[in-house]
Amino acid sequence: MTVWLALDLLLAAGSLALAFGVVRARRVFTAIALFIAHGLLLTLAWVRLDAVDVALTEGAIGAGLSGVLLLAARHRLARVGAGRVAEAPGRAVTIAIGLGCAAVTAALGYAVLALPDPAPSLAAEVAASLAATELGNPVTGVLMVFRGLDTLLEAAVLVLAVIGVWSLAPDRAWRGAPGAPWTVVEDGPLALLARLLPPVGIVVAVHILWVGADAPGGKFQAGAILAAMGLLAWLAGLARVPPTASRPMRATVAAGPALFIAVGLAGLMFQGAFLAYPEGLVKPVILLVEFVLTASVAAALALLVLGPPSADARP
Amino acid sequence: MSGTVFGLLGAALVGIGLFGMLVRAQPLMRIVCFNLLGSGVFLVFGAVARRGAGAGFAADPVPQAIILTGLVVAFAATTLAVALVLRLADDEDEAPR
Amino acid sequence: MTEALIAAAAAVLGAALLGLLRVLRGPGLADRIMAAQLVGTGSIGALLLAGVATGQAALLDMALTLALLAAFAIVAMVRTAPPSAEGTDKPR
Amino acid sequence: MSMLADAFTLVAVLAGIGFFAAGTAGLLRFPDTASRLHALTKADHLGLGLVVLGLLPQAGSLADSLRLLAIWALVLFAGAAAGPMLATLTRRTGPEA
Repeated sequence: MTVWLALDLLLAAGSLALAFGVVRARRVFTAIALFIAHGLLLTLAWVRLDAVDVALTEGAIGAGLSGVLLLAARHRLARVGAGRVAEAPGRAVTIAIGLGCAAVTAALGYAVLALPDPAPSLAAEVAASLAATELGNPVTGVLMVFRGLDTLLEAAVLVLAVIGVWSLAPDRAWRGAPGAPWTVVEDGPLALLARLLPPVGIVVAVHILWVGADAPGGKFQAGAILAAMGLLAWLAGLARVPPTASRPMRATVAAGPALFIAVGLAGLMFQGAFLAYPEGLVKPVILLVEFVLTASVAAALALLVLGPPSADARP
Repeated sequence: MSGTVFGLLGAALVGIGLFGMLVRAQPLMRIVCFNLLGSGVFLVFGAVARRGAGAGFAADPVPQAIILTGLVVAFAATTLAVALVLRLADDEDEAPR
Repeated sequence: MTEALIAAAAAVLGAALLGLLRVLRGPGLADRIMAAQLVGTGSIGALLLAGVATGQAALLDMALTLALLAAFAIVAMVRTAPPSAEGTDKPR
Repeated sequence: MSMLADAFTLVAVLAGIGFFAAGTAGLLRFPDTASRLHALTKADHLGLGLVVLGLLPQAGSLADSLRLLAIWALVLFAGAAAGPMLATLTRRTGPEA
């Protein structure tokens, strides 16, 4: 038991050191590099909290995609000029803010220590109803069946975010390809990596999606891996992103949520409740929705990392 | 036990992230620190899920599913914030000085 | 055996975290990226050890995902690294 | 037989930890970026390889063993590609960048 505790404390100490490093970093690039390492450690923390589903998502979205989003944004900002930066607060104000934040941490820490015992839990209710869903992974069961509406809204949020990001494009860049242009790398290690890694990534993503029904994994994790592989090809300059006006791309982003809504409406018509799955077909329907949603999630995540179309010239 | 350790870590991350968000001036730094704050909130909730273990599950699956949703929505919010920062810089670049 | 493998996971992680001192100290950008890479490899090693020790195959899938994503993040870091110390990042 | 397999695992994993520790020591102690890169790429991948080798007899099934080997191959490949890229970066930005 003490070995586990040592592992936990090691993880917590590393995470704290990295978080302090992020806040203190002099350069934005360093802060982002530390943030990515922090995300990797948090992934292990989630494993220790018995949340392997969350760990997969944190590793893929929290560390991988967020990190690359911020790196690419820093690169773009460096080229257009840093813009106006607000004054950093003076010493007295900084100390006051520090005290306030310490108070917030102390209050939250007290709340964590004062959580009720025994803890309230819905685990028993989930266990009692999971058999009806024909799924083995309780988290997938909650996401797709008991709280299906949340998942639908979450998929819709991604589509809305893509629309929001695109609508922030400057007028002269509108309808251009998302993201800043990159120079093409014809050969060398990067081009090799960008050619060999994506096929492996696609296999891993399909595997993660498939096991998601019964083991940790699922559409958001698989979608994030697919998005990362597409972005890798983009970073090497091997893949060209279709312009925002491209209809197939827009259809891919919208297909998953649209299918999910259609299934929901069919449930309303035939079963009498929105998102009620047909009897005996629960698992096939969920699998179909998950597959189409994965493609939509992957496209939406990749487009979100790419950001709005930019009008600036090649670097 | 891990629940308590990582719950306290989450509380600390909330404080550190909030501090960085208020003290650092660059917009991208603020977004990074906001993400630190968010991961702290999720960790506290994850500690709650861990304590709710029962019925053969190692942790309460309902909060875990909601954390998953939260991670994706937080990512979407981050991308919007980054797009806003890029647009602001772009406009200032164009404006006559 | 399980205990021994978990202790090994802690040792691998500890070695990787010590390498973090290099990220915090720098001096070069390449050093910072290398230390992030070390944390990635260490995390993968720890996940493999813990996964085999506890018999959770899901942890092996996680290690696979991390390996892919870590490679992706390192490529992005190298590709977007600022050109010099007086680069475009304004010091605080 | 199982005693022999366990002993093999322990020896290989211990050697792996040794290489991880050596990599960290190199990263911390070597004077310039190029030799630190050398220490990291060699030690890290050999360390992970020895850990994987040691875990092979303990893997529950053939699928798990294959997965272990695939992970090592992936890390090895990614590291081999990242090494020259980092070296080029060092040259481009200068050692004290």
